Amino acid sequence: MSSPEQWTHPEPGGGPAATAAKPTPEQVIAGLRATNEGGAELVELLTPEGERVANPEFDQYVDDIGAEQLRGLYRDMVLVRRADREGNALQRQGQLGIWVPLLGQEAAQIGAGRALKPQDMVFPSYREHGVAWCRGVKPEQILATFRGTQHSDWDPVEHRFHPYTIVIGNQVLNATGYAMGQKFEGKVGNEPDAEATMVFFGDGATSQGDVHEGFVWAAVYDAPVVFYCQNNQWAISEPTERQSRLPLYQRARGYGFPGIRVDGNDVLACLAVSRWALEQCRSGNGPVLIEAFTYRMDAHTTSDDPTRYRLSDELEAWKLKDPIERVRVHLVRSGMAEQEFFDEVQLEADQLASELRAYCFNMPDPPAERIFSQVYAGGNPLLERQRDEYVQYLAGFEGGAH
Amino acid sequence: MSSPEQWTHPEPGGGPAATAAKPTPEQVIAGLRATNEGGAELVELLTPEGERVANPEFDQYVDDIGAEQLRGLYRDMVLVRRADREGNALQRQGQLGIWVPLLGQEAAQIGAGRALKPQDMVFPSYREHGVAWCRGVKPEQILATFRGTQHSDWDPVEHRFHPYTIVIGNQVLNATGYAMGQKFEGKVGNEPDAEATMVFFGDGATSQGDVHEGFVWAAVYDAPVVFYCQNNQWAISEPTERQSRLPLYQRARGYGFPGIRVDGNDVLACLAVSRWALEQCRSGNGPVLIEAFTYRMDAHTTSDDPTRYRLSDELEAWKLKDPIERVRVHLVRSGMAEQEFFDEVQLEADQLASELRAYCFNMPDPPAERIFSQVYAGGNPLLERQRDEYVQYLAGFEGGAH
Amino acid sequence: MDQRTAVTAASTKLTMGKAINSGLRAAMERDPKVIVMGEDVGKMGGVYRITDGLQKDFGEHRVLDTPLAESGIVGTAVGLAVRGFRPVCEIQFEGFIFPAFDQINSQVAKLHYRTQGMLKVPLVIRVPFGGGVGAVEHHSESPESLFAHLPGIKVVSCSNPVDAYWMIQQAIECDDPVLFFEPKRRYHEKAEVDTEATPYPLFRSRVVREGSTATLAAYGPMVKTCLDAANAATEDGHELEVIDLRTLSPLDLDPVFESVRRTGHLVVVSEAPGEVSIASEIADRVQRECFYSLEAPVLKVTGFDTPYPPSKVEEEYLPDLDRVLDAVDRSLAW
Amino acid sequence: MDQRTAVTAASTKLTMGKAINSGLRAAMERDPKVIVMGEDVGKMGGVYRITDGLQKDFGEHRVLDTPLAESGIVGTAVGLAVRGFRPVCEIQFEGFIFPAFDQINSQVAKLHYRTQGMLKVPLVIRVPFGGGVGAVEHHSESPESLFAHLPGIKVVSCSNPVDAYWMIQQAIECDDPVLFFEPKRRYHEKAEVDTEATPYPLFRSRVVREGSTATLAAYGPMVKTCLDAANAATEDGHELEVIDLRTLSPLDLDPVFESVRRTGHLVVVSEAPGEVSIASEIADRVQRECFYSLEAPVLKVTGFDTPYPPSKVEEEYLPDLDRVLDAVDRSLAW
Ligand SMILES: Cc1ncc(C[n+]2csc(CCOP(=O)(O)OP(=O)(O)O)c2C)c(N)n1
Ligand SMILES: Cc1ncc(C[n+]2csc(CCOP(=O)(O)OP(=O)(O)O)c2C)c(N)n1
Ligand SMILES: [Mg+2]
Ligand SMILES: [Mg+2]
Repeated sequence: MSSPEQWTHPEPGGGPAATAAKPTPEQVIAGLRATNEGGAELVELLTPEGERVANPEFDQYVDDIGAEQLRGLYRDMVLVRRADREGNALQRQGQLGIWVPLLGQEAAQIGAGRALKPQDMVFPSYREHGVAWCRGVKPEQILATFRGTQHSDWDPVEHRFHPYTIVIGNQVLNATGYAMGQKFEGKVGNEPDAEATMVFFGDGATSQGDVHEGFVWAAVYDAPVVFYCQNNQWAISEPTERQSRLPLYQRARGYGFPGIRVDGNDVLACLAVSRWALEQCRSGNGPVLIEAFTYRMDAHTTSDDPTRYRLSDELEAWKLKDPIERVRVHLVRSGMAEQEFFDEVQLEADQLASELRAYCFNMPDPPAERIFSQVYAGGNPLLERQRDEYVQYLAGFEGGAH
Repeated sequence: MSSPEQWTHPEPGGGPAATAAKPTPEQVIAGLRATNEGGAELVELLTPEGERVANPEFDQYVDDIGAEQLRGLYRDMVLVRRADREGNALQRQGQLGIWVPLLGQEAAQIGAGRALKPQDMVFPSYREHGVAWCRGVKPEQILATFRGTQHSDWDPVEHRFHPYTIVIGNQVLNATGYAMGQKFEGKVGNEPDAEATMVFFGDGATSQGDVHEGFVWAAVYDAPVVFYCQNNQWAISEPTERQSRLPLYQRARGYGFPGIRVDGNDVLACLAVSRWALEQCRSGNGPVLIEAFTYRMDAHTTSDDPTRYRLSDELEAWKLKDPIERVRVHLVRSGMAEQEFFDEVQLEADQLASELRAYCFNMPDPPAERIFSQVYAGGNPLLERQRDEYVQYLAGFEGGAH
Repeated sequence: MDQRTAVTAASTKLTMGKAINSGLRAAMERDPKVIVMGEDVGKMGGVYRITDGLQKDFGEHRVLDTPLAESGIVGTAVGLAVRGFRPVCEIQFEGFIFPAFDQINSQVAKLHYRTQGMLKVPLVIRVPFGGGVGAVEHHSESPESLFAHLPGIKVVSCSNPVDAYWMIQQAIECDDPVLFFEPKRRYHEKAEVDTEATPYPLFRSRVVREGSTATLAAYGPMVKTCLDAANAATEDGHELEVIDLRTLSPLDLDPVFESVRRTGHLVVVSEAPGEVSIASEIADRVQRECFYSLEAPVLKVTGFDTPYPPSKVEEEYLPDLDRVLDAVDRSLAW
Repeated sequence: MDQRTAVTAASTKLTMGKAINSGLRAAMERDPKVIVMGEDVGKMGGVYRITDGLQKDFGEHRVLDTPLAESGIVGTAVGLAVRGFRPVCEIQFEGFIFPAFDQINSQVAKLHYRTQGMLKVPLVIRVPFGGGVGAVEHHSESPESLFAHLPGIKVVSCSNPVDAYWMIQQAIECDDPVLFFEPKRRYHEKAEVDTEATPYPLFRSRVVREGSTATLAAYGPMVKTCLDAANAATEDGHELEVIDLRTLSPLDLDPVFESVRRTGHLVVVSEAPGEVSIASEIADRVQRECFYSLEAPVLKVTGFDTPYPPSKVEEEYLPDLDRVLDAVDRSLAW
C-alpha cells in the first residue's frame, strides 16, 4: 500500500513543503479505505482466499497455532456469528428491544479475545459479543441488556469483562484508569502474572474527547492498555472520512506510542497483533493502538436501515473478505479439517442458537422493585421511602382499591 | 536536533520493532525540552545572540521586514511587556483581583499578532495581551476582566478578537466553528479578502478533549484555522511531560495536517511561521498547528508561587533567550536603530504605563444592575422581576428602612 | 381557537416528527444562515428521520454530518453562531448531551453576558428525550432540569405536532440559545397542522384543557398523559385543568397561579427524577404565590430518583394515568 | 456536645483548608488504596494547598499530578475505583467540573446500578466552590444543584473545620461516589479540631443554633452567614434556628421539618441561582411535609438567576446577612 504521505500532508517540520499537498476528498477516502493492497501498513497472515502468508515479524506470535487451535478459532467465529444471527432474529420476533449485530467482525473480536490472558482486563463497547464469548460470558447473559431486563447481567469481576458501555468513548478513559491501577499495583513486568487491559471502541469513537484523553493519560503513565479500534468503516451512517483524514492507526503518532493496522477480517493476524500488543503492555511498554480494519456487514442495530446511506456494492465486495470463510478454505486446503468437523461445528451452532432462543423465551421480567435497588451501595433513606410508597401504591391495585 | 524517533517509539507500522524503544523519562524530557539545537525541527531566524540566520523556507515570509518594521516589532514587545509589568504591579497594589502575566511570551504573541490581517479572526486564551495589542485592543480594555468590573470589555466584532476564554480548551472548538463559517461563506481562496482564524492555547490545554475535537473537526472540514500553541513549558505547576511524551507540534501528525515548532522567543520566526500558516489557511490548505516554544518567565498568575515547583536555574537559562533582548542586539549590531530610538520607546512605554495606571485608578465599579443585564438577548420576565425586586430592596436601605 | 382542531387550506395531518421536519425546512428556506448539524442528520436524516431530506435539498454545507463528539458539535456551533450562522444542533439522544455540558454551560449560556451583549449565540440544540420507547440505557432520560438551572439559556419542550411545527421555528428565530426538548415517544402522534395560522408565542405556557376540580401541570410527553387522566377523571365527576408548560426556562407560571387560585389543588407531572427538578421549582413557586389558595400541598408525580431502569420496568417508572389520578385523589383528600 | 468547642488533648486549631488536608492525610495513612489525583495537587499541593505535602510523604503513585483534562481525571478515577483504589479527585475550581459531567453522570453515578451492584465506585470528587473571593469568571460558581439532581451519587458540603476534617474521611470511606463541595471562601476560617472525637454521621444535617422564631437552612459557605444573621436578629428579639444541611443528596430534612413545625417559618439560603435548585427542592418538601405548620411560604434567599457576575458586584449577588434578615422579616410579616 502506498504511503499515506503521498496523498495527505507530509510529515511536519517541512513547513512550506506542505503547500498544495492537500489531498482531494477522493484521495482521502481512497487512503482511508485502502486495505487489501497489502504491504507494511496492514498486517495480514491469512488472505481472503485462505492463503497463509508469511510475516517475519508476527509469525512468531502465532507459532503455537496448529490445526487444533485454528479449528478452535473457526469454531469460535461460527458460534458467535450464529448467536449473533439468533439475537437478530429474536429482535425481529419482538423478543428483544434491539440487537447490535457483530456480523463481519468475528475475526477482529475472536482474534483479540483469544489473545487475552485470564488475568487481563477488558472494557468493551456494546458490540463485543465475540470478545464476551472469549471471556466466558455466555450469549444468554448478553440478552438481558437488549431485552431490557437488566442493563448488564454478567459479573465483570469474575469474567474480567466490564459491562457494555454505550456512551461513545467513556470506557476508554475507564480502561486507562484501570490499567494505571494494574501498573500502580506492580502487575506490569516480566512475571507470568503480569497484566494488561484491552479496550474496544469504534472508528466513530476516535473523534470523542474521552478517547483522546485516554491516549494522553496512557502515554503519560505508560499504562498497560491496548486501544483496540474496530474500524468497521461506519459510525451508523457516517463513513470514516467524517472522522479523520488519516488512517486511524496513525492517530497514535501524535502521542508517541505505536499504532498498527491489522486486517480485521483475519483472525490469525488479529490474534498475532493483539498478542504482541498485550505483551508490550504487560512488560511495561504500553500503550499500543490497534486498528482492526473490518466491516460492519449488517445494520448498525436492528433499528437501522443501512440502505439509506450505503451501496450494496460495498457489502458485496466485503463479503469476499469474509472472516470465517477464509479460515474454512484454509482448513480444507491444508487438510487441517474434514467435512465432519464442519458439520459438528454447524450442529453445535444450531444447538447454541436453540438454547439461546429457549433461554430468551423464558426470561422473566424483573420485579418493579428493581427500579429502586442497587442505586447506592450504602443505601438512601429517601429512595427507600419512595420505594415503600410505590410498593404500597401497587398493593392498592391488588386489593381493587383503584 | 536529533529526530525524536530516536528516543521514543518509531513510526507505526513496524510492529514488534517498537519493543524496547520505550524512552526513559529522562529521554522524554530531553526530547520535549530540546529547542536550541536548531535544525529542521525548530524554526529560528534570529538567535538568542541576535544573529539573523538564513532559512530558505521561511525567509520569504519576512522579506518585507526591514529596519522600520523590525523596530516596530521591538516597540510592540517593549510596550506590551511594560503594560504587562504594570498590570502585575497594579495587582500587587490591590487594584486588580489577579493578573495573568505574559512576561517572556512577547515574541510568540507579537509575531503571531502581526501576521494577522484585519479580516482574520482571533480566539485568545487568557494570556494573550500581546495579541490583543496587535488587534487594537488597548491594555486598558483588558483591565476590566482582572479588576472584576466586567468579564470582558472589548468589542469582539470590531477588533475581530474574541473575549478571553478561561475554561481550558473551549475556545479551540469555538474558533474551529468560526473558521468553518469563514469557509462556508466562501471566504477561503485566493482573493485578497480571504480569511483565516487563529486560536491560542497553552501546552497544558493540549490534553483537553475539546482541543482534540477541534483538531478532528478542522481536519474533516478543512477549516482555515491556525492552532497556535504557546508551549511556555508549564501548566501552572506541571511541566510539559505531564501532558505528552512527544513534542507537542507532532500531535498534528495523527490528524493529517502540518505541525511545526517555532522558536517562540524569536519574533521574526513567529511572524514568518504564522504568516505561512495563515496563508495556508486562507488559501484553503488549513488547518495548521504551530507550537511556539517559549517560556513563562513569571508566575502562572499573581496568585501563584512558582518557587514551589520549579528551579530558578531554569528561569536563568531562559533569560538568556529573552525575546526582546535579541531584537535589540540585532537592531544595534546591524545599525538599524540608534540609542535615540530605544530611548523613545522607553519613554513611550513609561507613558503607556502611567496612562494605564491612571485609567485603572479611575475605573468605576459597575452598578448592581449589571448583575441582571445582558443575560438574555431577548429578555426574561422572571429575571426582570428579580432585578426590580432587588432594586427596590436596595432602595429600602437608602430610605433607612433597614 | 385551538390550532390543533382548526382545519384550513394550509392544514395537513402531520406526525410530530414530520412537523419538526417541516418547521426546520421552513426556517431553512426563510434564512440561509440556518444550518443543521449533528451525527447522522445528513444522508440518513437522523435516527428519528427528523432531518429527513434536508441535506438532499439544502446541501452538505447546510446540513452537516459531523464527527462523533457532542462537545465538538456544540463547540463549533458556538463559533458558527458568533460568525452569524443560526446552527440547529441535534443531540442524537438526551443521554449523549453530557459531553457537551461544558460548552453549553461555559460558552453557550455565558457568551452574551460575558461580552456585555456584544455577542449573540442564536443556536438551537434539539434533544429527543424521555422514555417509554423500550430502549437501552441512556436513550430514555429526562435531563431538562439540569439545563433549566443554568442562567443564560432558554429551555422549551413541545407536546404536540402543532407546537412542534411552530416552536422549532420560533426557537431558531430567537436570539438566545434555546434547548429544544422533543418527546421522542410522541414523535408518531398526529394532528392537523395549519402552516398559515398565527403561532402561539414560544415562551408561554398554555391551558390545554379547562377544569375546576384540580390543576395538572406538565410538559412534553406528559401532557398527553395528563389529558388522558383528565378524560378519565370525568368519570368521577372531576374536571381537571391541564396546563402545558411549553417553556421550562423561563417558566411561565401565571396561568398555573391563576388556575391554582381557582382549584386549590396542583399536581405537577414529569418523567424526570423529582429531586431538585423543574417540578420542585414549580412547587416552590406555587406555594409562595398561592399560599392562601392551596387546599393541599403541591404534589409531584415524577420519575423515581434512580437511574433510568431497564426498559422492562419502565412502565412502572414512568408516571401514568393511574399515578396522576392517585395524586389528584390524594390532593383532593388532603 | 458541639465538636467545635470541645478542646481535648488531640485538639488543634485548624483552618478549614488545613483540616481537609489533615483528613486526607489520615485517610491515606489508614488505607493504602486511597490516592489523590488532579491538576497541580502534587508538588505544588493544589492551588489552595489542600493537598500540601501529600505527594512528598506518600509518593507520586499516590498523589498524581494529572494531565490537564477533567473528564480524564474522573474517567481514569472510575477505572482505578473499579480496580480497587479509592481515588480522591480534585477539580481545581467548580467552574471546571463541566468537562467531567459526562463521566460523572454516565459512569460514576450509574455503574453500581448498571451492574446490579457487582461494581462499586468509591470515589470522591473534591470541588472548591462558591464566590466571595474576588475571582475571575468560572471561579465563584455554585453548581451543586446539578449534581443533587443526579441519582447514584451523593453530594455533601462542609461548613466548618471540624466537619471538614471528618466529612472528607467519611466520604472516602463511603462505598458510593461522593461529590464533596468545599466552600473556598471559608478555607481560612479556624476552629479547634479534636481528632479523637466521635464524628457526627456524614449523611445527616444538624441544628447548629437553636431558636424558635424562624428557621434558617443553609450549607457550605452560607452557614456562617446564617449564624451571623441569627446573632444579629437577637437585637430584634428574634431567635433564629440555624440548620446546617451538610448532606445535599440525599437531603436529610427531618431536622428541618421538626424545626418548621415549631417555628412555622423557613428561609432557605444558598449562593447558587435559585431556579431549579436544592433550595427549590427543600421548599417543595417542606410545603408538603409541613403544610399545616407553615405560617408563611418557604422563602429562598439565593444567588440571582444570572451567570456569576464580575467580582466587583459579587457582594450584591451573594446572599448576605441583610438579605437573610429581610427574608425573615418578610416571612414573619406574611
Ligand atoms: C456520546 C454518544 N453519542 C452518540 C451516541 C449514539 N451512537 C451510538 S453508536 C454510534 C456510532 C458509533 O460508531 P463507531 O464508534 O464506529 O462504533 P460502531 O457502532 O461502528 O461499532 C452513535 C453515534 C452514543 N452512543 N454516544
Ligand atoms: C477546564 C479547566 N481546568 C482547569 C483550569 C485551571 N487552570 C487555569 S490555567 C491552567 C493551566 C493552563 O496551562 P497551559 O494550557 O499550559 O496555559 P498557560 O497558563 O501556561 O498559558 C489551569 C489548570 C481551567 N482554567 N480550565
Ligand atoms: Mg464503526
Ligand atoms: Mg503553559
